[in-house]
Amino acid sequence: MSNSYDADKETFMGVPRNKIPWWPTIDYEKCNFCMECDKFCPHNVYERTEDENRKLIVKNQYNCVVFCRACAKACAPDALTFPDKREITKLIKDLRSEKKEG
Amino acid sequence: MKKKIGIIACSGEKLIGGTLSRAAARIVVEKLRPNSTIVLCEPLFAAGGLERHGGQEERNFAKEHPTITIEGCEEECSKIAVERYSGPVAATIRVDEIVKAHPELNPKSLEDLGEEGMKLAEIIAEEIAKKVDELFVSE
Amino acid sequence: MAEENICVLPCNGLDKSLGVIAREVALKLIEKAPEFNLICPVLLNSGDKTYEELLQKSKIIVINGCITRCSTKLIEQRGLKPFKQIMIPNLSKKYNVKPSKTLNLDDENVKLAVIIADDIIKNLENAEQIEDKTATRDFQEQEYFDITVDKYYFTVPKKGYFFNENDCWIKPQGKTALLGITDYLQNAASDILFVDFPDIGKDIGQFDDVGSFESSKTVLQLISPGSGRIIAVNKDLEPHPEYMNQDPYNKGWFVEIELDNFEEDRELLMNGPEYFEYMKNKAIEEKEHLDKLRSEKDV
Amino acid sequence: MSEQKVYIVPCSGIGKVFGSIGRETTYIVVNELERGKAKLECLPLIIKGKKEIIEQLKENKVIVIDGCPLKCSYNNVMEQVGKVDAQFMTTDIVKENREFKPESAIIPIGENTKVLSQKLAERVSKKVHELLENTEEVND
Repeated sequence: MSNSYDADKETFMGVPRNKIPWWPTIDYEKCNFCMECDKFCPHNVYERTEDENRKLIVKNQYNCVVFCRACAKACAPDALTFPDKREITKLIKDLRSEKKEG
Repeated sequence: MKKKIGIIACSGEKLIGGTLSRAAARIVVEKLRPNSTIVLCEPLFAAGGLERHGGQEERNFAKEHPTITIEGCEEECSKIAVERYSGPVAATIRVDEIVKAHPELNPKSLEDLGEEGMKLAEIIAEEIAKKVDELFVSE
Repeated sequence: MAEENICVLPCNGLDKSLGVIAREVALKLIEKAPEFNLICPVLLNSGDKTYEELLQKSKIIVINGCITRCSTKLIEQRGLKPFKQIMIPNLSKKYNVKPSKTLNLDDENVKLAVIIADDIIKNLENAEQIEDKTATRDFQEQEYFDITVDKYYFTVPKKGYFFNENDCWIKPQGKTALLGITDYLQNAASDILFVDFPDIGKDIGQFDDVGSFESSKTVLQLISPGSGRIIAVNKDLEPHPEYMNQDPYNKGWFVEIELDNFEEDRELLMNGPEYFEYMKNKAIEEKEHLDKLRSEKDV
Repeated sequence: MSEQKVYIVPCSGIGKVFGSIGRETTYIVVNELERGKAKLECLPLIIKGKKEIIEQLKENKVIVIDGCPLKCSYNNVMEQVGKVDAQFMTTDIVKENREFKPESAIIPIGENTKVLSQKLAERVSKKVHELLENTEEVND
């Protein structure tokens, strides 16, 4: 059963989800693999792996709800970063206006 | 669209039957049939629409969806509540009868079922799950 | 500055530069405002009684180095409420100054500590002026769309509110606007127990996260549908967080902002009917999906 | 007059962990802290209108413990019995102890849930003493 919505069908604010680069980036220097983020996220963005120094990866990045950073708030070592919201908003606006003209 | 099945457990506090019915209800809703069942809270159901979010939704749900009641003893509070506020009950599971059918398993206490008690709760949960499958059929 | 005493309680995070910055901010604060009382977290945590009486009758500023929030916990364990909670990670992001790699702070970090200390003092002064401006909001009757999915009952106001796809609303009233969460989002959170407000005076961009609310199940953030500046927070939510569950569009409002340019924000938002459509499909489709995920996680 | 008892009626909710805190608190008070003085009573039976239980509650003291703002226990005991001597909300103890956020598990309950129930039980047990003390004055 695929854990993620089928990304191409999904849209966010009228724009295909897979056109919006919004997902968490893990800083493996800081991350202590406490897994709080994975326990928190109800959309299964993260996945635990056997690989010793990468025990957790971002697997279904398009499951991540655009503009939501709640998992970063649960991260004590502050190892999760997200894109700048202003840039993403601007990108969505441009994609929406392109769609109108196109 | 298949209709989810309502599960109402008697929340009896004074006998092991109540604890067993609660445990069985949680096992069904969390582990055995999470996609096809919804737990309804008996006191809220019986207490009725006190506020906008009160028991009204629980009662309306039981009107439109088949509902199974799990009874801890002969008082059958859940069944009476559903019949009074919503309508006929799809099925009733009598925990005390299942307990009698398994004399080899006796739960520790009503506060703490202990290992044998949890096994009994699982047997009851399986019984409920069977009933759910019979009812969970598209209209 | 109001006469009653102010206490400053930094965390003692010595193992992380974020903690060392927290300590530095406290020292800078005392330098700038000697009348503040500096509380030593180690002595306080040892159960020693010296501070008890003072803490009871003061406004307490807690300074946390990271989200474990040890200073906040020290205060809450005594049944007290911090007057102001300073979170160093958020501020280091805000002023985008990276915490130094080593434990002795580089000048960037020391400068950051000074800025934060000044921020706190400025904030204290204007917090007092804005504090009394939070008038209780009287809400008139209004019409709602509604739908029941399984046993959950969702409503959406038909007029006057605008929504983003993160299920938060904005209710513009001239130059200012109220922000809050929708019935759908309060249901996803279930019983809300704690609220954490942003600072008054904070500038926010559209879709910035503005404070958070916590239930036994999860911690969620309000993602602002509009841009502007925080001018008030709904203080009633601290003793009564359940208002967000019971009356999310009225008594459960979260913060008030002064609007920058609502016309521009409006372009990316949905009105009542549009949001109701969006939420209907989401409630039906996602509920099935989330049930599956939740059941897998518990197994 | 037979020695007065205090009946505790938890809200028996099973949808959320707050109902379990009320139940666990009642077990601790009835089986440990106030053994013999406090007894547990079953809300569904009261709602159903079981005569002998309602009479019993009328002649003794009643404490209700609710698990959410809908207050099924408080509202129903008031309706059927006509009086409530003391009421508690489990969400209050949760709000006062943010560092012991209860796990959402209901069967079995988590560690924090047990700690919160113990804290609430101590508070309820103090109330049981209070209620029984002023009955003694009434009797002398």
